[in-house]
Amino acid sequence: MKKYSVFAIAREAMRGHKGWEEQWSSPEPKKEYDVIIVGAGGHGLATAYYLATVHGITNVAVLEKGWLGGGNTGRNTTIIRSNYLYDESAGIYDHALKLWDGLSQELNYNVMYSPRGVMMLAHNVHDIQVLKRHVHANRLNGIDNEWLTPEAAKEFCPPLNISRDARYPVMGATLQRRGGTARHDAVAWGYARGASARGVHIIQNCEVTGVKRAPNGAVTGVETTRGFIGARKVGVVAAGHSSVIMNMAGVRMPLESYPLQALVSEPVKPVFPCVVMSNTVHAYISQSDKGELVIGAGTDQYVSYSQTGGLHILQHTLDAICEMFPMFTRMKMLRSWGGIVDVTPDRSPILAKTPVPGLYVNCGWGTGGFKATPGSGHVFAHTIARDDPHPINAPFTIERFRTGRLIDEAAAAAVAH
Amino acid sequence: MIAAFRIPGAGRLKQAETTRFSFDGRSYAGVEGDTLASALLANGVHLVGRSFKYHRPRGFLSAGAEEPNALVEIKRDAARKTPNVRATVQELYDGLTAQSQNRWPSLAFDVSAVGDIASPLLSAGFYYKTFMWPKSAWKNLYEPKIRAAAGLGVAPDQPDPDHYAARFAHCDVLVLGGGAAGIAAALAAAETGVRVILADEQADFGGSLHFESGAKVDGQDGFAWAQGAVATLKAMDNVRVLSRTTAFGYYAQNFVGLVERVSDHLPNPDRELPRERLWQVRARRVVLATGAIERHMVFADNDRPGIMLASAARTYLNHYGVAVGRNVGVYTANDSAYAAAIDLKKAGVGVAAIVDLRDNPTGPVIDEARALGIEVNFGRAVIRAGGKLRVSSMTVQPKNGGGERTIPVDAILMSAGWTPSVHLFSQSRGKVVFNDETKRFVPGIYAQDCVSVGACNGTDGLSATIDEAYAAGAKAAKDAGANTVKGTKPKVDASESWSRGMLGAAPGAGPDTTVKAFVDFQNDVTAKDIRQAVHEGMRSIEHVKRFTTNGMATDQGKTSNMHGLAIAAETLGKPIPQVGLTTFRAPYTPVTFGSIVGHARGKLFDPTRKTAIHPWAEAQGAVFEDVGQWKRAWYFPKPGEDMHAAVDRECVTVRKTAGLFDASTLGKIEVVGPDAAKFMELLYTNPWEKLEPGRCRYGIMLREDGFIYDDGVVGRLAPDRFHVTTTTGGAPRVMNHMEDYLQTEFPHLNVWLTSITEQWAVIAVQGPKSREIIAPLVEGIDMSDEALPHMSVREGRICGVPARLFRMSFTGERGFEVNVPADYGEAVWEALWAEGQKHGACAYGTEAMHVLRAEKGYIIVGQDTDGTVTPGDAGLDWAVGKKKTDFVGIRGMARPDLVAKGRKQLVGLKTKDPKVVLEEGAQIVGDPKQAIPMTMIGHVTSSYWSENCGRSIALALVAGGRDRMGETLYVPMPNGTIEVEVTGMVFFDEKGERLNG
Amino acid sequence: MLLIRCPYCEEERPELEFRNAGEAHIARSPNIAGESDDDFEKFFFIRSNPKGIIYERWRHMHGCARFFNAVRDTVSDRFLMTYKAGEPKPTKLPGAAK
Amino acid sequence: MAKAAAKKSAVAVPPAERRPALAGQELSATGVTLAVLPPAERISLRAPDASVAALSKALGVTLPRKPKTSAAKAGRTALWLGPDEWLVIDEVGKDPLADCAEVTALHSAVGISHRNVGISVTGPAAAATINSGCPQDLSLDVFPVGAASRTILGKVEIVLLRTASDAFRVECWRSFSDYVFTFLSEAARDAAA
Repeated sequence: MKKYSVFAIAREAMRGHKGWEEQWSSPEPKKEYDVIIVGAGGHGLATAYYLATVHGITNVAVLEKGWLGGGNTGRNTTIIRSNYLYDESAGIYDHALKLWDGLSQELNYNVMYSPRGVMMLAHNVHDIQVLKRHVHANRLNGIDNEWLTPEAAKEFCPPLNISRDARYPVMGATLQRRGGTARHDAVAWGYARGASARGVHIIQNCEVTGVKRAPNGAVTGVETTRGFIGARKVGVVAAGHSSVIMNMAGVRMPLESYPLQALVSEPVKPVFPCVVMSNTVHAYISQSDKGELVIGAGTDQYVSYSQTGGLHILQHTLDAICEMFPMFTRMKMLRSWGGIVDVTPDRSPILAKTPVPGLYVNCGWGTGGFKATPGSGHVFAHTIARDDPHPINAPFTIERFRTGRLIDEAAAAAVAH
Repeated sequence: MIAAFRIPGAGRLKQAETTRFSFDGRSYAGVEGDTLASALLANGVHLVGRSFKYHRPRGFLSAGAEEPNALVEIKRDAARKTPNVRATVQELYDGLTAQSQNRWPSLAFDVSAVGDIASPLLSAGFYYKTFMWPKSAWKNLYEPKIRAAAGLGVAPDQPDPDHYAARFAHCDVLVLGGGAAGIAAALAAAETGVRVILADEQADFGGSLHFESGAKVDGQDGFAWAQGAVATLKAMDNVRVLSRTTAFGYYAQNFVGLVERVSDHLPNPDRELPRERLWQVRARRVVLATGAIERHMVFADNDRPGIMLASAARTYLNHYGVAVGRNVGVYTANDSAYAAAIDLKKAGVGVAAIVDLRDNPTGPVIDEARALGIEVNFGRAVIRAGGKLRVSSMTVQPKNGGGERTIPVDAILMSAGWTPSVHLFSQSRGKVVFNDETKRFVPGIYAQDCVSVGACNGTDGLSATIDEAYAAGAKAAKDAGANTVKGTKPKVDASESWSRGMLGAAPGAGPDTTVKAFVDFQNDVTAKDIRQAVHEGMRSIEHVKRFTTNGMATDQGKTSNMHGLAIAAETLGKPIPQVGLTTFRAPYTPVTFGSIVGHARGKLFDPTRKTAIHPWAEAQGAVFEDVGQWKRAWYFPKPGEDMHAAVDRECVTVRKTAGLFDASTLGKIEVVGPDAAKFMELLYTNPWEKLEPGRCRYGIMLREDGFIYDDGVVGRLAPDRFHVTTTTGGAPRVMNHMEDYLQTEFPHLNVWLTSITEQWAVIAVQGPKSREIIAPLVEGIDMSDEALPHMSVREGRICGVPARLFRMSFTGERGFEVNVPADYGEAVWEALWAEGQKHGACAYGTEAMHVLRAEKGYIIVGQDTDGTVTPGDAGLDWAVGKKKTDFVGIRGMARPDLVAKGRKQLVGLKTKDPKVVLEEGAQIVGDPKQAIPMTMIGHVTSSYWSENCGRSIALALVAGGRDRMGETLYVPMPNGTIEVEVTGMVFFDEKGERLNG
Repeated sequence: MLLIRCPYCEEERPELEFRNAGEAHIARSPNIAGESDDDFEKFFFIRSNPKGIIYERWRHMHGCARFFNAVRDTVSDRFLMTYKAGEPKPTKLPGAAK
Repeated sequence: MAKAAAKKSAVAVPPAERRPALAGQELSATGVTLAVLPPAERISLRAPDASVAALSKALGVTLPRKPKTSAAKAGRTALWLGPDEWLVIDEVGKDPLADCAEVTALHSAVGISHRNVGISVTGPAAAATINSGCPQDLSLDVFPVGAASRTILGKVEIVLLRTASDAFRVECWRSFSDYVFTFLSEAARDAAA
């Protein structure tokens, strides 16, 4: 793997950038691998990368029905934070956040992790109680998250409307300064390049059509549109399609997949310095390096794999954006799109072994998966390599719904992920 | 006088220069009907913008919505600034003020243009490969620089004073696009009498008839025919004609979003007019007549101002009467550019040469060009354009190499052919197919009830287009239910048609060059960037697009997508369809947030719900808090009182004499029917069958998973009638929850639910003097403790109006809740207030209510419980019917972890220092000395200063809490650890004697 | 915004009037208290979440207020049919009409 | 003793004044006029088919069975809201609740006179005004005179009744009436377009 640097660019500049090597290879699938990862999104590619780098397992294939990073990884609003309430959630998201910091150097690929601060707004007394509960829990968990007065919030984010006459006036906010954004494509491509360089096969346009199991029930490989591929271990990291793949293995999941929409505005000069989230009025906004306002909308109400949603969902979101930032009504929506998010009953992920020997699943991230990418891949690689969960993901079992040991951030806090 | 490049007699506009406008501070004159672009060109201005990455000088590429370069800021006043407006679609009005963007200090001299010199370093995706050291530098150094350089215009910084309107509309046939095809389709459909809507993004209908001088329909010039036909349509009352209206999104089941620009083209719009109007149209059938967009030629420095699409130059001439130069060159792989050259030549503009990449094309336009004395070169390429702020020459070379020749020109007209506008078709989830012969994607498999006609369907020539469109319009009407088909198809007398063209890079930008041959102008994506992306392993067009940003600018690749795709395919050595086409996403062209938000701003952002008693509280100077959509009186400060003083006074007064509280926002549901009690048994944990009519009971509702969902006091008015109350925030979801079970799981029960939340205003009168206050106003209800004990309800009259009087208490004091029909609420409150005054009673708000209930250990669902709390956790086991065999939640609450030891339980907390008030949400630990991360065993759910107790009080969820009575726990705060003792939840009148006191 | 035929109102109405209520034909046991943890998990948490034909519940919340069932293709979001609550799960589906 | 007190007071207490929401508010714009309607007697009536005849008789108006329809007689209108649900509005001061009280057949009648506020929207631009926030097709062939339906206006629920080709009655809950009237007022400004 040729190292990226400003010098490499200068060298290439001399010869018209014809010397760059492929960032990842596109090999033909082998007959068998030690591990097959289903899904070449950020989580799947990170899993393969850490299997190779941490556990020395390089006989790995990542199968992708479309193009790597073309699913939710390339469709989300790239918000990164770890100020979650419960120890379990805080554990995994902060594990990820620690990896984000330094990921560009780790991968020698600029993922543009930008800790510009994530602010969550309180609009009523209940919000204050909930958000302060977060601040206190985070503090005792060693996670930075501070309370801001409305004035301090406006100072940090000048476009914010803190007028008392607003329909839902801002009564305060939390701020996690380590929170921020990263470049979604770069995350997928950086992990792909790193994994590929270590011998991992990334096989695109290869859709899994079945999961093969031995008489003893254990996984033996997967049927694909490019033929059968054997493996002793299969990790399913298929986001919105997790139910579909798991059903092939005979495992029914506590999941539902919904359309999630997002949009960007036309690019403008820097006007929005941080990430702002409001769960009461349902608005999530930041500004990309390119200058586009990046705005996350809500999910549609019905199960769908169509990757499209209704206009009224965008309306609802832009209502809130323009209420909080009244100067933006003259801004223009440039592009809108939809992803498919898989949601569990407690809105927390499942990162675990399954009843099927050799089958592992990483799913249920709902609307909050991007921020967890490095941590999720890191502990899922551990779970597959050791056939035993890492302490950090041990609580995120499938069984918790039967026993009732839920990790229900939303119920506990009415906070969207 | 007339502007230098306005040709007398040419075009369709009245050439009286009545319209003044300014660009970058210089004032110019234009004529009515101009766009900002045509007016600037008339004045010889080509340089209007700077590109995104290299800040290269840019002019006008097009005359329409596909414009990537000519983006300006339009400013009516300080608050009416709009960035990134396409000068090619902005209609001119008197006094228009425009400014160029993305340049400093000036358009002609832009410092950031050094990016152009450094451009070899700024190759595709370069930012992924550097700026990584040192770690902190990305956020602190590199990113701010990149951000400052990026972005185009400047966002408005003041609230928008304009307003936006919205409308839902329905029709049988929706025709999108008002060129010849759209008009013909609309005519055919309209004549059948069905409801038709015809929309076009431009000010005038006609589409390509704006420039096609050769078109004749029904004996008239094509454009004139279009105006006549549209006038006919406007006159029909089954037709709505929308100009300046862009269909931006095609959603499921023929639901189309359109934005109509209502006043941005007016000099002094009436402020009553909205700026824009959103149309959300549901159509039985949709006819797509969205036309085609001309492609540019990809060659070195093809972005110099003065280089534009041939059809654009033709539009400026034939419609606006403007010449884009005095001595123009033409570079084409397609006949349509010849027509432009011919029109310009005839208008007296010098045409230096036509350079045609094709070897030996033949056809009437070529002969005509020659006949007019225009130099025509075949098999040659323009390999370079000269000039910087304005093109000055084109360098020509045989396409297979050979001698160069440089021809001085002041404009170059390009045409690489035409791309059908399949954007909306693709948004409708239809699948396009690639026609290898014509080298274009055209509609293939349809997913919705729509049809494409004309150029967007790959249909060439006016006659074929009108035949196809007229038939399609008639069929759409028929499919939508029309029976009468009459009317006559427009007759095409003369028409223009041209052949294919080319995709990808022309020889001048051939594979081995390092020149800048632009594919995507605005994002500065060149042919070599796309090749580089492929070399770096980007095999799908989605990857190429994201890596190079080709097609991701504000024009969304209208001119660049096909070229980019072709270059990628060529580099990969694959046929185009195998590389795939990027998906088209809404919006077709950018739409303002305002138009999508419509009326939902300020007061209409979200309803503000106020009780009948709200005006009284407001007059008393109450401070309100938001609870859901409701405004609730929070506290009633007297002059000089802060919140604490007011709340302390209210709390003490209630317990000393009495207080009045507006409880109207509580949800209320009337449950009526012979099976009412059975239903209540199933929806609540408590037993109900034996509850006597006239008595009340505190009820708990669970979700099926066993966690507390809602609570409230329920009164039984009659054997078959319950008056149920819910929490304020819970009212709607509780009603839905009840209906769900009633309709889906228990449909056999004869019982009905009616929301009466807003039928009744509710006045709580609490305190030792409460009965004295109410009694004088009551008729027909015996208020003695014997006749009306705690937790009972009676119907009667108060102040002469019907009332439901509850004897109940959320304060621990003797208390009542007076329900009267809402319109009487305020007057009854005033009467009770007058009585209360005699006893020194006060009005109290939600804060005092919270303190008073906490003193008694009454919980608030949603504050002391949070969706993970069982009745057992909350110490409410007593409210769960032990003998019951079924109720919602009975199974969920029996799951292993919900009955496990060590669950968090609600308890009371007393700080060792009575003066210290804990913070709600504060976390509790057993060992304050442990290192971070600490083991947290619970958190404070409610915490107040209790003036009545003379100390602080708190409720908390603590692991194994009820086994920790008397235990000392710790609340670590940033400024020190607070010691607390675990206690029972009742802090005041533990025996509960005051209920009858 | 979808267009949904309400079987009680007997006409298609805009999605804004409706609220989705999750997967259909998951019966609540009359003896739910006696169910095993596994059965309860299946009943309350496990969902088929199909890519393709889904049987789902809707409520015409802001119309006739009735709950009813629908058959929809989750790939195209096209409704194949809707029917009243309590009616059996249809065995034959109308061909995937436009 | 308290009983005695109660009796005595009965004479003394002046009856409470009724203060309807938005009482008397009106607005006129090109092509449309809005007016808050005077208070009316209203019930929410629920009943199975078997009881419909008896209830119709008691109410003096035939409860409609067809979706999206209404029936009116002598100042009393019955709106079909659902297969077993009607909104009965009496504008001449008679109490439909009392009428239903006589009926022994299975039903639920609940008084909601104060829960709702009625707003009339009249004029050639009435439908356009409502369509600025209501997604239903209000053309005369789809939503004819007499048509009635619960539906959406902007962000709230309303009940819509077409009383004439160019006139509607909009019913909403009391605390939403300010939003609804404000919404219709804004919409009215643009309805002539």
